Amino acid sequence: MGSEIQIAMYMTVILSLYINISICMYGVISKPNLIKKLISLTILQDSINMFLILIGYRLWRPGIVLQPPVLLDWSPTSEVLKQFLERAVDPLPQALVLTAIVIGLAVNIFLITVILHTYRHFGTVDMDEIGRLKRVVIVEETA
Amino acid sequence: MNMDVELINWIVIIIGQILITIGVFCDFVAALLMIRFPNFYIRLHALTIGSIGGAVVPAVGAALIAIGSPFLGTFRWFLAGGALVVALFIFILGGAGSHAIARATYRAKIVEYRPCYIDQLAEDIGEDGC
Amino acid sequence: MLELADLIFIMLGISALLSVPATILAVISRDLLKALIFSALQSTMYTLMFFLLMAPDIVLVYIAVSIGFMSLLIILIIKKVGRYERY
Amino acid sequence: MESWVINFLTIAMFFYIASFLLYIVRLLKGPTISDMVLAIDALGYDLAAFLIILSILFRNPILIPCSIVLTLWIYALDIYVAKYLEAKEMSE
Amino acid sequence: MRRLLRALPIILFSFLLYLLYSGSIRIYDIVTGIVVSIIIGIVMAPIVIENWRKSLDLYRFFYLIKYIIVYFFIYEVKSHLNVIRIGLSPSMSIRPGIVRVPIRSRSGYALTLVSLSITNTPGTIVIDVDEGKNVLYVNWIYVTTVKPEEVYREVAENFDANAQKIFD
Amino acid sequence: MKGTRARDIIFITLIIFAITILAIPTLLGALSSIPPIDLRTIAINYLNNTYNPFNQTLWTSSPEAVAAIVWDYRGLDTLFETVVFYSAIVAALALYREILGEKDILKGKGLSVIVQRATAVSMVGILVVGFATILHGQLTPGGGFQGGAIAAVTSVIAIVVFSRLIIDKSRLSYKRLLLIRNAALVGIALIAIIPIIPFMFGDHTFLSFIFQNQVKAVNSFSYPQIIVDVPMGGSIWFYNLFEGLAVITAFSLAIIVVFYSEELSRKTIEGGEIGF
Repeated sequence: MGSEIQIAMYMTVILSLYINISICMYGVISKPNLIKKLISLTILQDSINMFLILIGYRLWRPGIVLQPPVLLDWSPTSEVLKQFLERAVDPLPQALVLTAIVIGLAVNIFLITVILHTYRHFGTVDMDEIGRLKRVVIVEETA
Repeated sequence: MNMDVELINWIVIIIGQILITIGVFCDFVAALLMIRFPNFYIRLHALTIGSIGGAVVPAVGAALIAIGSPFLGTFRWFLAGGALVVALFIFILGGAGSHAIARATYRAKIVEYRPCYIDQLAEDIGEDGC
Repeated sequence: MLELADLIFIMLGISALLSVPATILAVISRDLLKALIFSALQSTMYTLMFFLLMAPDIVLVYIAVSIGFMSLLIILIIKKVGRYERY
Repeated sequence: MESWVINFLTIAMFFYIASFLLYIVRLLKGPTISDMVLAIDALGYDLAAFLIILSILFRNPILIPCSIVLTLWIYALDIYVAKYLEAKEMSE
Repeated sequence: MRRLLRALPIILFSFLLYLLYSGSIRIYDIVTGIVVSIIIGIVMAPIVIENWRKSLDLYRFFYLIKYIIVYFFIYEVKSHLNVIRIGLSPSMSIRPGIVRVPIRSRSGYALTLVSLSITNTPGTIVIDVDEGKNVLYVNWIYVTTVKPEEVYREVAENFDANAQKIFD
Repeated sequence: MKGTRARDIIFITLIIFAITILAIPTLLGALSSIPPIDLRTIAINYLNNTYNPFNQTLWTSSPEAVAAIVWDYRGLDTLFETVVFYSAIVAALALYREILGEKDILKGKGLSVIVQRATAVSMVGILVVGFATILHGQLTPGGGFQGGAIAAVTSVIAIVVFSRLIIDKSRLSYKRLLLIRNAALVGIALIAIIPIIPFMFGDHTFLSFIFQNQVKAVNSFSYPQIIVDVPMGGSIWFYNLFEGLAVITAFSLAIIVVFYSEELSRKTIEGGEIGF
């Protein structure tokens, strides 16, 4: 009985992550404001990272409390190692996501400097507005 | 000897549980008051209840419980130290943060100070108080 | 009778469900500062989820990045560019 | 002793979750920016205390650094918004 | 060497914090703690330290500890009960106001301690501070009086006296 | 306005479609059993070998599996990710190259004195927590990336609370930060190369590979396993330290640059005509 609740909740989490991802894609594509695009992009990154971590999780068995993949006993016997293997979650997605988040931040800083330069150049960060400005200039040049 | 250690552990755990009970009560009340109070300047008091009564006190309580629970292993000192550091940080930063946000809100005139019994800050700045 | 495991999964579900309205409001609200605070709420919910998924390493780096850095950078850029979206 | 502590903390957990939901109601309702920041502040500080309790419940003491970090950055959000409302330029 | 001496209070504080955070006193923690706290002390000294001679006075630490105990067991409890009573009563009788509280503490840290003490007791929040006139503006949930001396006695006297002993 | 509404409706339809498309394979079990009951084989291998004193040809001598994977099992991967990280920061700096290291003309005074003093005390705390996270990276959750990200927020908070003048007042000027960052990068490279140095200088019997940490079946090179009285994880400790310093300084530099006042920053796009 307990396991059914767990599976239903796990499905809820996955479904809401799908909803988040789709909404963020809508934000990235459809919103004309560059800052709104940036906010949507960060949430999109987070959701995908969350998805990776979620896949590394496992079902709780009765009588076992899960633990992060850190061994606390520094002179382990083989019994301790076996127990560790039963309780720890998957460390590989965590290692991948760890670097992904930091690199995502560095890339975001770069994006922000680009947005600031765009603003200094055009006086606006609205993509529709920028496109209109460019069209006006092209018409002036050709005329 | 062993009995003594056991007894001390029990005493520490009971004190910790009392503190956590106080914390849970304060936390719940703070959440209620956050809904109930009419405007920003009065909700600030609810934030103080939430951060001191609802976070510092249970953090200290959790530290005491961790000290008295041998089933957590030797790393329980790590937990206790971390919980005390959390309590210290919340004490310093909670007050500073609520002061900063209150000052900025007052200066930017986002929220009107109403209801108002007396406003001596406005008098000193040179605006008409309430 | 609920066990601890069920409670943990229920909390996971609740926090995931709460992150959905936060995301929606962050994407559709025209006041960019409000959008930022909704995305901070979403970050907090994700933090709780990372914690419950037993990934303390990720929590450490994720909070610092998403609340410590990104919110500052976005506030900075909002300050320079303007607070309201045009439409 | 172990089951006594665990049961007690499990009951405390429910109250924490209830108050989180109330804070989130205030956050979604909050008429101004300041109210929303206030709500997320209270949410963050209580979440920090809650994470300590959870790490006792999980019997995993090494989960504690998360709580410290959460405390620090919630304060950071506070002062960012204060600075935004107060100064003309962020680096001023 | 003199630079190190100036940074001594920060070094001690950060070393203590490091050990508290590590939660153990193995040799590794002590050695790395000393190195880290010396580096942090030298980097942070010009920002944090106001007057390094005062901070090495043991009596002040004694007063600080005594103050913390008294503060948490008396003032906090009293004001928490007060505000919870006001908030949960059905009529919710509030009379909010911002009052002027002149205080006697001078130095930056003493001012900070007084303000944090006032802010961290529910019912009173420091809204603004005037350093020139040494005046705090306090947002008070139930204003009982507006006379300066009585306001000082109600809101700030205990904190102010202790802060003067500790930091001034 | 009418156009946007039509666009929104199209997008909402597409979103619902996308969610359905994604949800169907999930329900059918494309991600294997949900939630996974057992670990994958690769995870079992990693967890089994990370700190396993009985099998010293495969272990990393670090009890923390995440740090071991980041800096030992998949070390080369992380090195290239570090390169990407540097490139992004360098690109961000390059956009401001006209004004790098210049003094700003702002005369700010920051937030109120209470916030300033409270922040000054807590900044010490943040730095301590960050460095403790870095230095205990092989024992408890933490490491270079995490500790660096924590400690880097110190500079952010300092600039916000004390105004930009704090950069001139403190001892960490632009050039020193740049120096530390480059030194840290060189340190990472050096630690990675040390195992193959004997091979490079003609000792062809000494077979070893780049990013090697502990002793392997083919050779006998090994970084130390124990530092004073705790497990050290060999090279993982060094990598954590250097990566932490690199992350702190790189993010501080980026933040300092982004925080230039608008008047000064406009210098960077002067010269070119205001056009497209």
